[in-house]
Amino acid sequence: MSSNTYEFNQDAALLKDSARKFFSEKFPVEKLHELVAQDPTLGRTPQSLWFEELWQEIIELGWPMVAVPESAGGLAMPAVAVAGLVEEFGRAAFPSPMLSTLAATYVLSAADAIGPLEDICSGEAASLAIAGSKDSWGLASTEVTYSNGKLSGTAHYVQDVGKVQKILVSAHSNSDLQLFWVDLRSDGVTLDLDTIVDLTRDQGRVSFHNVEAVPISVKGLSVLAEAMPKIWMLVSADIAGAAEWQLQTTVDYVNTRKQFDKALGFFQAIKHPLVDVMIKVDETRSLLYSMANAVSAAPEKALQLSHMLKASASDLAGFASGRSVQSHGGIGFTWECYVHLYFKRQKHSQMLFGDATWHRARLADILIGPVTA
Amino acid sequence: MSSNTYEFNQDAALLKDSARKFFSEKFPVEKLHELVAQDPTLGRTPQSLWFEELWQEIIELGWPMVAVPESAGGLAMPAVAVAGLVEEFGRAAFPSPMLSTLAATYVLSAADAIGPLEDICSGEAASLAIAGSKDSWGLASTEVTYSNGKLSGTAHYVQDVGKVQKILVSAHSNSDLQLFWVDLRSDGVTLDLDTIVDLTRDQGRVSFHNVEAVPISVKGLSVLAEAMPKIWMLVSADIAGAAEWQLQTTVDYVNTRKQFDKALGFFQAIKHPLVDVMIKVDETRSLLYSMANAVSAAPEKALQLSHMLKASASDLAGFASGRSVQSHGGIGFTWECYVHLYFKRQKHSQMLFGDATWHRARLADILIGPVTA
Amino acid sequence: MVDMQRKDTSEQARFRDYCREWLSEHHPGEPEVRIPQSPLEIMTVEQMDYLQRWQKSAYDGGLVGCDYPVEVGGGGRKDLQRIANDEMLRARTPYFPNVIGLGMAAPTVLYHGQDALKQRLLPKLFSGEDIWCQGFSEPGAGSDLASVQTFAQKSGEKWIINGHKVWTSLAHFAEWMIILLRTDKSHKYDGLSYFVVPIKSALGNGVTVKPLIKMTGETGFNEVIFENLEIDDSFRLDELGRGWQVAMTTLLHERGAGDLHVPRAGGLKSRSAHTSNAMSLISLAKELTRDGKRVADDPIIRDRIMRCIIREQGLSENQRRGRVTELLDHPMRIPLQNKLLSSEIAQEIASLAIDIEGAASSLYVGDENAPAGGQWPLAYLNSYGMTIAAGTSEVQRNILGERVLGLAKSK
Amino acid sequence: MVDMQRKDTSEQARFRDYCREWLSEHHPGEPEVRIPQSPLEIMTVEQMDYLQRWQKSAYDGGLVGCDYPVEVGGGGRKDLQRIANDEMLRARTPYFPNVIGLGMAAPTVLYHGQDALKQRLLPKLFSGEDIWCQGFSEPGAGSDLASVQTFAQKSGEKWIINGHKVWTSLAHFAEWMIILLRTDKSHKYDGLSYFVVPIKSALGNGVTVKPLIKMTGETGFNEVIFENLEIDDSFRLDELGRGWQVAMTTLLHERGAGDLHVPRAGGLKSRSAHTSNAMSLISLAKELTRDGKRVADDPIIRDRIMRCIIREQGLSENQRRGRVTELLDHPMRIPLQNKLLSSEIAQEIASLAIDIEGAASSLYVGDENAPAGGQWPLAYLNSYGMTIAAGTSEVQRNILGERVLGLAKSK
Repeated sequence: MSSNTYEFNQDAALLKDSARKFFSEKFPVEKLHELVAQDPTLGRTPQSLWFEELWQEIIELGWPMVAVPESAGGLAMPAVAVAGLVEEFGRAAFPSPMLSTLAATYVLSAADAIGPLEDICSGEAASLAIAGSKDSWGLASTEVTYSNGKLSGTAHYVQDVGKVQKILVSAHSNSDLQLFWVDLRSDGVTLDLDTIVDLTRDQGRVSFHNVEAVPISVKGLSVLAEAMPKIWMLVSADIAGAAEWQLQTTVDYVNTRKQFDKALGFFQAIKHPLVDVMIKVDETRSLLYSMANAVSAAPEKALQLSHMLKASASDLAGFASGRSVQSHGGIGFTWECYVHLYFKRQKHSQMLFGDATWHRARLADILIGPVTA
Repeated sequence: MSSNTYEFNQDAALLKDSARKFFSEKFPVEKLHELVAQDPTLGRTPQSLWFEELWQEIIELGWPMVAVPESAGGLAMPAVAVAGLVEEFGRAAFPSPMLSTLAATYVLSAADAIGPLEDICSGEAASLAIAGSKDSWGLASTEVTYSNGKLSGTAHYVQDVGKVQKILVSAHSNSDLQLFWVDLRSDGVTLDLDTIVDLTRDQGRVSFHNVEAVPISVKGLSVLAEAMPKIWMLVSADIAGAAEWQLQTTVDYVNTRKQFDKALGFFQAIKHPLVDVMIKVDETRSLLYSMANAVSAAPEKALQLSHMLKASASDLAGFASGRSVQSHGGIGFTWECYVHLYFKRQKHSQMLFGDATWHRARLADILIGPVTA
Repeated sequence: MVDMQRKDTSEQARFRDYCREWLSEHHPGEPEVRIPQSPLEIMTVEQMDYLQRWQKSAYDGGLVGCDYPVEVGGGGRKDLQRIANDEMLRARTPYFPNVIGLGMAAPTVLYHGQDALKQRLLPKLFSGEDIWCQGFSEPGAGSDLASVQTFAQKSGEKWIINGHKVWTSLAHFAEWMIILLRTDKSHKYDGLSYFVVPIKSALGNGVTVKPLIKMTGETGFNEVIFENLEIDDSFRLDELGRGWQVAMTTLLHERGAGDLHVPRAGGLKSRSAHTSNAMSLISLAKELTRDGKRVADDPIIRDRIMRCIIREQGLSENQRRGRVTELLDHPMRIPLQNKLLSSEIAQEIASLAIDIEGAASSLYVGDENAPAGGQWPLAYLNSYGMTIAAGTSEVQRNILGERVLGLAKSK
Repeated sequence: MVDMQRKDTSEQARFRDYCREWLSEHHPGEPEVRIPQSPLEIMTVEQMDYLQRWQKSAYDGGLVGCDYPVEVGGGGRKDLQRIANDEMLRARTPYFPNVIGLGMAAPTVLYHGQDALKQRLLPKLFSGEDIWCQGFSEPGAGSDLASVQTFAQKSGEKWIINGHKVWTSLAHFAEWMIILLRTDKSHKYDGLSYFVVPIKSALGNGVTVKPLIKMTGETGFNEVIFENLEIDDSFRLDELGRGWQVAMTTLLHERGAGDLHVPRAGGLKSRSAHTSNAMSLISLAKELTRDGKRVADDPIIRDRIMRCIIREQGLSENQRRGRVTELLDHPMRIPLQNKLLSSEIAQEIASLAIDIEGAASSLYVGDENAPAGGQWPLAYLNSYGMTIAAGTSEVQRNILGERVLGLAKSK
């Protein structure tokens, strides 16, 4: 933690600012609702609903390659800049493969996988296929295996898989955990979308039936271990941005809505919990930039800060969501009100890549040391 | 749980009612403050401060032998009646060996120790000396040993030991944990009072140097296991009574004190937490009478209900105390205000014989089963 | 299970035996359709038909309305509804669909209606043939219920109603509505009057019912719009201008704090949906794994499940202590906690279930791999309906602080 | 440890080197007397002497007041106090006793006092020779500060003061008091004016200081009673009737939200008392055992310690982010959280420490067997002073909700 200012420089500020303007102009929340909430039917067939044209514009702006190293033709911006950008994706709850692609980028960078990184620079989106059906937060939870040069098995909880071309697969081999780069359109690959709560994302299972794949690394565990803190950072940034939206939207509502001849915000039962939401947003944001800065400035602190960060962010996601609906009262419980879109996205993010308790347990192993037998 | 009314009969109601009147007439809170709070000095030499004359009156009323079986000359009242009585001791925060004597009574009854029970009926007060310096909540935590017919070692956390004549000692022997009845004035017994936070109690260490003792039971563990649910009930009843005092005293204050031209109770930041205190008091009280009733009506449920009860009571003790001081503002932080007396008593009771987490862990072992390896 | 029977009077004991016998013959069996988590989410005619048939059968059997007078279609007995409820819970019957009728309309009509109206309305309410709904909330009147604006204009012996009610559960099935109307614009509280309104017969003719969709994707509540609906003055309950007092009777019973024991069945869902209580979290935690171990072995999850179980047990023991006057302080202290606590405990339970499920909590109803069929995320979303509807938790705490603790009014 | 130096300007870097060198020679060493947990609990003359000597030495060394103008006794430099504070923390020096003087009085006098007054008062404030206290609260004016009644009656060029202040920390040592007085009874806010008052010289002659005892048994704050105390009009800060605005300057700095960096030392206590931060809970939990295992192995305790550490880290990162304008929204959003969070985190930490200690938490300061010398129960009790004094947590949340989020005023 060497910098007072996180090295959040002009480029980073400019990037964040343009993303904010981009979404506020092109993707106001009404558009989000229109896009993902046409069909309220409980148990509806899962779909991947997004504005591909806007994603194309984003590709042209170069944002998906913001974290790709220069050696692979990327923009190589520091983690603080990426965090700032992703906050804006969260604030807009923008349905896209941005997080997944950035996550893949960090793994590919750790593996020094130039070819796949070039795919990303060429505009292909990617996602991580590293989770099994159970224990999905551990690094070795995959149920895919690699033998005789082929992948078999099923990867679970693959994020935004309906919007990507490539997946980064972890698979158990005889020796170790290995990583592969797979085109979703390859022979032997089948995709089943899950029916999920979150309307702003999709998620699915990818099954492999003797699939040929491009090997990326034979040291899967150490590559994933290097990348995960940055992946937790991404999800936390998304949560922070979405939570600030929840806060401001709710503040606007309680300033407008009157009961007992007073704006709802007059009542401390409404006011004080919203202050607590603000406090938690700030805690998460401060930890976010501190962690992002540590990636380059104090790498030895990055892991522990990333656990602090995701623990804080996961708690924030749950708390801000609950308060946003409750403070909106009956209106907040309806499909027509926008808060449920963020509520559901946040509940998804809260669990994604580890909930708060899980991250605190990892942090305790670092700061206290493992439990003695 | 067989009864809708807990068998809380007229006798029980009468007992509770007379205790309430007794304390409100003879021991208003001003008297408590005068008695225990003369000397505020931090780190003062520990003392046992109490009105022995009132305790003599209580002996004459027969309350200390309320739980002693008829076979030993006691009143043999059901646990619901005892719970009701102890609530009133808690409400008055009355410094006395009542809880300790009742606790000893339940252990002695489980051991069928007629002689010592008769001591209690004759007006002697007693306390449990069953805890070691560490792990003091387990049944076998004692650091006293019994060999060659003599007790040696030190018993810790002996409650109200400055006010009792007898102690019930658990000691490790070669075979098992055994129980003994010891007169504090015996040769080889030394008593050191602890400097404790709670001003309404005393607590101490009792050391044994080859002390001869009356054996009560060679099955110490099973006798203690039988008695402990009732002992947890006693502490919980005390907490419930004290918490109701905290609630009502704080309600009175916030109804009187004005800020911003409004009674403090107008503000939801004051009002809603007090409602939550009330809710927690009611949870504890309802579990209290349910558990007490189960002692006779559904003994197979008594253990799990007692863990629920003490967990609920311990949480209540901490929460009600915090809110009582905070809602009183600056006044509540002074030595002259009575709330700190209850605050300190409750923090003591919260930990006494197991905190909430400890009891929930025991409950989980019953309801979920032990953790699988 | 609580075994209530030891304290039965001999009349109650006989009735309990009768109920058991009747239920062993007339339990409607497993439903052929999916039954939602509560009657407020009934969406289809098939669901409603099945449930109405069951309520009718239970009414004919004498298990519904036993404590109401014979003249209004009741059983004319005393303190027997509780016995019937016990036994229906024990027998795991479905719930009754006419939940607003039984829980809110019936006591209000009984206490405030004229005899002719009672005799006309209550029998079909008990039998479930007439479903009831409640027209209280409006777009501008939520927590501040007394600010309702839907107006009834006197016109001879008739009233002309115009306005807009919201969150009206079951309105799409309802024959009747209990409604709080403004009859005088110059007084906030004293300008309110209380009526019953036949809405199904007026659909398209002064009444429009539009379904609202919940954040879960389910329907169940509605907007109800009144445009020049004409009703008779005989549909008024109690005096003109006493609407607020009548509404208090309704709300007390809604919050489980009324003196009439509401007919209630509903043990079925605890078997079918697995989302009813804290004990069901134990089996969920035993089925799922994390870091290679059963979630049920995680000490933090164990602790949190125990917290829920203790709260739930405490609430149920509250009911029991509520019957021992020697152990009560203020008479409304326990009853007014019911709604607040049951909704908040349900929310805490569902929230914990989601934490137990972890990543799998992303899977919703309809996903074949979702633990417990995705019912827990659904229950968590629905729990906000419970902490908001029928007086938000914030309003409940005001009521408790003001009416029970005597603190100054917050508004 | 945070290593700040990489971003130092060259002037800051030079000053940092100077501070390190100076401290290596002038660190006052371990105190010969017990130093309480915070300056607000200083009780004895011996404690005060030791701490005043240290502050004087640091002032003479140039480590106190470096960012204040030379004319008022400051160092006339810019953005160097932060460097000095860093280094004093690092060197684990004792804290400064004149905490109210440095934190509240100095910025207020600087911004609102006349030149002559500044030049007279500030040098001895910085050196610690003159201890300061704050006369804001009164028996009837706590959270509602603007309702103070202590009255200043104009009498020629003098003012006659009568009234009663409470919770006046350090008044028993103080030479001077900053005071909020009513000069006009007909306006609540505009009837207030702000003065500095020499109280030590008036003791027994218009001023009485009576110690109040805290719930811990410690003293440290006082009642101060004014009976016809006459002071000169030159002791007024800012215009007549502008007292409320001046008080805001004081409160902003008290809450850590002012723009002047307050001279602060105090690393010593983190070594001696072991009750300063969440990390110290780890060693406590490693020392103690429960059920035969280290408490530090209990997963629930581990989780709770991590919660505290994360909150504490978040608060410290807030300070850091507060210097990056691109990442801020409202300018007061982070500064106004400081007092609320630091007091509530301290309370949570102390509460957890008590749970870690278990039965041993019954043992208080003075008991030889008390873990950490009984400091944790003491810290827990004292934490309520922190969540109450200087604006209760409830008031802080109002301020944040109203000034930062723009919500309607709750009063």
